[in-house]
Amino acid sequence: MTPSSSIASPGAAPAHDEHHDHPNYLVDGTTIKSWLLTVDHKRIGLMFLFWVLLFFLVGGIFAMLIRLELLTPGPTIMDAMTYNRTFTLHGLVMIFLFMIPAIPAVFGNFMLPLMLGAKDVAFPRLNLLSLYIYLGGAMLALWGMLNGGLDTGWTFYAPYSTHTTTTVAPVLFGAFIIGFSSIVTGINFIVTVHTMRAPGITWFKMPLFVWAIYATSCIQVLATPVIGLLLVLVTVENLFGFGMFDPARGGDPVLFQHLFWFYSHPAVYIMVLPAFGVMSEIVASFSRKNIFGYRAVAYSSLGIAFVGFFAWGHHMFVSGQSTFVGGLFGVLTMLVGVFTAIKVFNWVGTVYKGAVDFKTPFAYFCGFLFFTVFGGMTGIALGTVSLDVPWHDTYFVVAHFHFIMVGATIMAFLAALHYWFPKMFGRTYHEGWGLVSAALIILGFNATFIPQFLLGNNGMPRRYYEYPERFQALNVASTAGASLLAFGFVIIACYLTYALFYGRAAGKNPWRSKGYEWLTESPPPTHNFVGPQPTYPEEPHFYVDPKKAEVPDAV
Amino acid sequence: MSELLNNILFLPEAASTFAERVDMLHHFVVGTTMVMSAGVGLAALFMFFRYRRRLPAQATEYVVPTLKTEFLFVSVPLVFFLAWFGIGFRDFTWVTTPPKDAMDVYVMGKQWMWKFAYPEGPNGVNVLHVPANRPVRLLITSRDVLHSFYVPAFRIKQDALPGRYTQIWFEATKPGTYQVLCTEYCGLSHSKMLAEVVVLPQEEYDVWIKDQRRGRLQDRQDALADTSLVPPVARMVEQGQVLAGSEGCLKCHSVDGSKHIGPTFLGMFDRVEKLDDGQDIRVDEAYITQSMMDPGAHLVAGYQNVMPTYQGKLQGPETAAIVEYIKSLRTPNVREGASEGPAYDAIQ
Amino acid sequence: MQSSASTADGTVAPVPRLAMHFASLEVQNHAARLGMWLFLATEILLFAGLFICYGCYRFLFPEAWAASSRSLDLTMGTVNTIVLITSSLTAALAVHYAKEGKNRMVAIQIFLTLLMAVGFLVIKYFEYSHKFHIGTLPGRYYFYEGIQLPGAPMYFTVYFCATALHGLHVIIGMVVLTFSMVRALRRADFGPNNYTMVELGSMYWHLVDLVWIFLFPMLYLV
Amino acid sequence: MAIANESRQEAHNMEEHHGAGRYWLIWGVLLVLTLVTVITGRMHLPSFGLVLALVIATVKGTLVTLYFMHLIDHRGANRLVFSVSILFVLLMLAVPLLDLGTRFRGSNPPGSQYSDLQPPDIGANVKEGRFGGGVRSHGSHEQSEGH
Repeated sequence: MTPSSSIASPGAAPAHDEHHDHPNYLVDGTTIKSWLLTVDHKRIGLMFLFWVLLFFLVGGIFAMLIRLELLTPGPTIMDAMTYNRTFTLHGLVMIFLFMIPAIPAVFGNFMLPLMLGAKDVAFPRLNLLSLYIYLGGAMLALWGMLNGGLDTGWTFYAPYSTHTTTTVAPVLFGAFIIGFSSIVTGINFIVTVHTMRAPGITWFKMPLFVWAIYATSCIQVLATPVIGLLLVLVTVENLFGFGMFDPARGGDPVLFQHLFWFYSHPAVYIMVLPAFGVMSEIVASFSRKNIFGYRAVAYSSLGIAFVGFFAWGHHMFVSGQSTFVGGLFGVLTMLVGVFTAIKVFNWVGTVYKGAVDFKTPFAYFCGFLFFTVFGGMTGIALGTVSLDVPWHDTYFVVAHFHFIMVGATIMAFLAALHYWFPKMFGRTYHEGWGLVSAALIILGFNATFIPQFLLGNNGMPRRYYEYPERFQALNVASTAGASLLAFGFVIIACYLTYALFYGRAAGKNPWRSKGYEWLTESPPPTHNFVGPQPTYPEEPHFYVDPKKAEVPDAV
Repeated sequence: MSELLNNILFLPEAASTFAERVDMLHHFVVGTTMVMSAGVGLAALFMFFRYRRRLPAQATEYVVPTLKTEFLFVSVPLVFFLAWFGIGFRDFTWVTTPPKDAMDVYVMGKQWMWKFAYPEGPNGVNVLHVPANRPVRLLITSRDVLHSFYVPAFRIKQDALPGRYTQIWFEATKPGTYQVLCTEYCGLSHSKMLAEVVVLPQEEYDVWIKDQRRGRLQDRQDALADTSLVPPVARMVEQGQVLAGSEGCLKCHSVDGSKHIGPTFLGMFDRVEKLDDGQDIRVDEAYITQSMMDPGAHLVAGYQNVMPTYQGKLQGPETAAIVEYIKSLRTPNVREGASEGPAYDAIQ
Repeated sequence: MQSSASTADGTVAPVPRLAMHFASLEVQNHAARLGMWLFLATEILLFAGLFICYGCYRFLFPEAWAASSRSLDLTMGTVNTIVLITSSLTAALAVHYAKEGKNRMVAIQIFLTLLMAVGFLVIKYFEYSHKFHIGTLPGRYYFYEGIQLPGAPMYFTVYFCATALHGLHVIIGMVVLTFSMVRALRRADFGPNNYTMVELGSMYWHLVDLVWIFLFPMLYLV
Repeated sequence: MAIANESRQEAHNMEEHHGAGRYWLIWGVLLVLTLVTVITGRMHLPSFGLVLALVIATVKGTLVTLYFMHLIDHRGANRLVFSVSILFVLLMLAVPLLDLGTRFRGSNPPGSQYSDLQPPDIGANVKEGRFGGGVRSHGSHEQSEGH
């Protein structure tokens, strides 16, 4: 069980063990091939980061086009067909190519083995395969988008999606392939958590980020196959017309929605649970406190993962679903809300008697708290069945899911990027610019989506190319906010790129954090640990003065 | 107070009984959310300041919540959420369960327009007239893809499913004109699929509908254009039976299988008949309709050409109703025939 | 699964090589099995989508379902079930012999499994061609006059989707097993400590069998 | 260190070598059950026929997973994974069924046992068309009124 005994086996990493200086993973092998064929989880994580950011840019451009088009009630910069395709592609790119892999595949990949004291994930080659499956699917989907693009909305509801003349098949099949990438990553992480924990790391000493990624992976493994099947059925239906969901042949379009949301509702938690995990790390690290109610937060991750599976019908209150089933889904939705509330209270509780250092990641934590509370509460409001009747498919829903799914996740993504930037690249960024851009992004995000809440209240349906003139003022406000948001991202791109090349050397642990991932070098060497593997006698984020420390038996 | 809140929240005018209920819950939810979020937010801000870092590597106390705190964290939100849900679900059940005395209107979504039909006529496109202070049940269907019928002022919304019906009801409280929007993405001109609900006081409504029904008789063309909006079969069969009596069909055609001046209606539909010119014909809607309009075109062997034409005497929907009635008289061993009920169209 | 089944290239190793990032061989095998179970769970949920379509439409159209299922050839279905169960037996025996290091027997058992898999597909082909002939086809392709109940074409939509997806899994399973067979013949290095590859391949094959065990009564015996 | 113990336990269980006889026995039981289900299936039992068939299938499936797939030798996570996936399938099936059974009848597919509406033509015996009988016959209906 000692690390030396396992390193002794020859062959897997022929050259590296001879080095005595243990180069960090960034410079250990500089050829293109050493990157493209690497099985190192850190390099794979970085490659994911590159692609995910690229697709975020693509999705962001689509978003700006949508906002520009909606500046005026009539046609502004594009025709209706282009607009319909644009919002569909915005949704598909952002969800399947950005949000779902964003935190798990980038930071999960990078941090999970480090936090577990492991040398790599359980199946390193599958990990690389997952990257290439993702890219393969993305290329197919992009090819479909350039060759016509589909106009169904990302929900591709039957029977519209099975009959539209736009290019449905390649895009949906691309999404199907990306699903495999998601499944492979999920399996890999679950097995890693089960089998690769270093001695001393018991289940309830795992960092909360690991708990969150674990819960996310469970969802990925259990839900993704269902959407995979559905994507294939819709593609087949679109090409051959078997009539599975065709109302003319006794098919039930509502059944399609059941199957669709069985994946797509848990998918929301695939996007947001890792964000919760990141924030648990950051709030503990920057207030130098153990997490208040560690077990409650860990269990609530699993609770959200489980109950979240059975709340899907709240997307279908007005779809013709039965009233009784609507009520059932309503209650379960409330339970998801309770789990989220537990987390929020515990994060705030963590600060109690802490020592808060208001750095950029903590600024994002504040934004995150705001978006989670309001995104979550509007979600609860939408779940109270009768309120959903006027709100369903209006801009209120759009604003709600951008708050919780995008707001919270983007906050966590940026926070993670800043918090772990020294870990990943060994350099630091400019703190002042960091705070300025954080403020801009939080402000811009609110300015974009608060008007959309009001638009929804006022009755503007989503996916509208033209709209009655009474909605214009709020739409202009939203577009203005979106510009601010975009500007914030440009600043981040500038100073982080600068820091990547010219930033100050960070040292091993610039935040003086006691998260497990900081026990190794920054950036870490190829197999994460040099010499004897660190031991883990303390729980993560244990900041008690060693002189006074009685190892607590609580928690 | 509620007026002010509605303005702050940009809520449109509330013009139905359901809207009042929804707004009440809305205010309750928004109010509690704001108060509690402000509480949490202020507590957080206070602590960020109070517990700011004083030393770079400051040590802190090890704090864990007591069981009581944890219980509070779970129970307070749970109680509120369940209370909201209780109210919300009560209202939802209310709006999906139409009262018995509700007036029926058939609504059909079609790319990209709304058609409305009253059981006894008239039919209309994109404008729905309803009386104020009377429950109206909407039976919503679609001819092509999913649509969703949304009236912001009434706070109601219901998806239209192709080839089947969904229902929702409302009782408008204020006369006026309210916008109808489609909220389920349905293709190119989804955003242009707008319509209006005109709420009239009961007396004006009565006058309006009387005018419409009279006018409709004169304007056959319009009626023909709207036959695509067929009420459900059962209702049509009833109408057909009444019409068959009042228009004199039953003087020559029996419904019990006995032979009279004309062939019996019983089991007629979908039967293969021998014509007087020796050909076979399957009795379908087309043939029945043709026989009403031009009775001599294809005579069944053994009958005289004595039937008067009903061309111009019957409206399109009336013809359809009689056809439905004849279809309902099929003998059980005849196979289930071609479709009726809510029709379903191709999307091109 | 691939990574765990890896060995050092070229040389015949009596015990499988431990990948450097695992703590011990036990853990490595445990990880491989857990990974496989998770993968099988995803397969179960993949089929679950079709089972749900089946369940819902069966619930809506019970008569059409009964009538349509009677139009299938029960004899062929039963034979196919027996073939698949027997192939599962041989796959299990392959693992058994792999543990004992009898590589020749492993190859023979897997070969028998593959043979039965081919037999299964051939029988399926005959069933399909019969359906193409009489017109019990999905959705708009349906032209069979024997059953005129609403929902009958839907039955055949579900039938074809489910059996086609299952057939695809049979083919994938055959490919996986072929790899194990080739290795048992070429390298002959399966033994008490090194049988994970056969075990995982056989687990996949059992899943294919498992799905059919449920599809058979659902499709043929309603 | 719980997990390492689990790995070791599983390795230990897997090492324990049973004779091949166990597999043959299970195979025999599976064949018998197949015959039973075919025979009972042919009797077309009115209400519980499908239920019985599924119960037999479940027994067969359990035997395959426990003995052929060695789940009986595995512990902890493997069992959990498998049972959770089965649980999810069941719950996922139950909810749409509940929905279909309790919906407004008019919203169910016409022609089904939970709908009062007339079914669309299922498309047999007519020229093939993408949109089938429903539309075609409706079209002729409208034409005929144009006389």
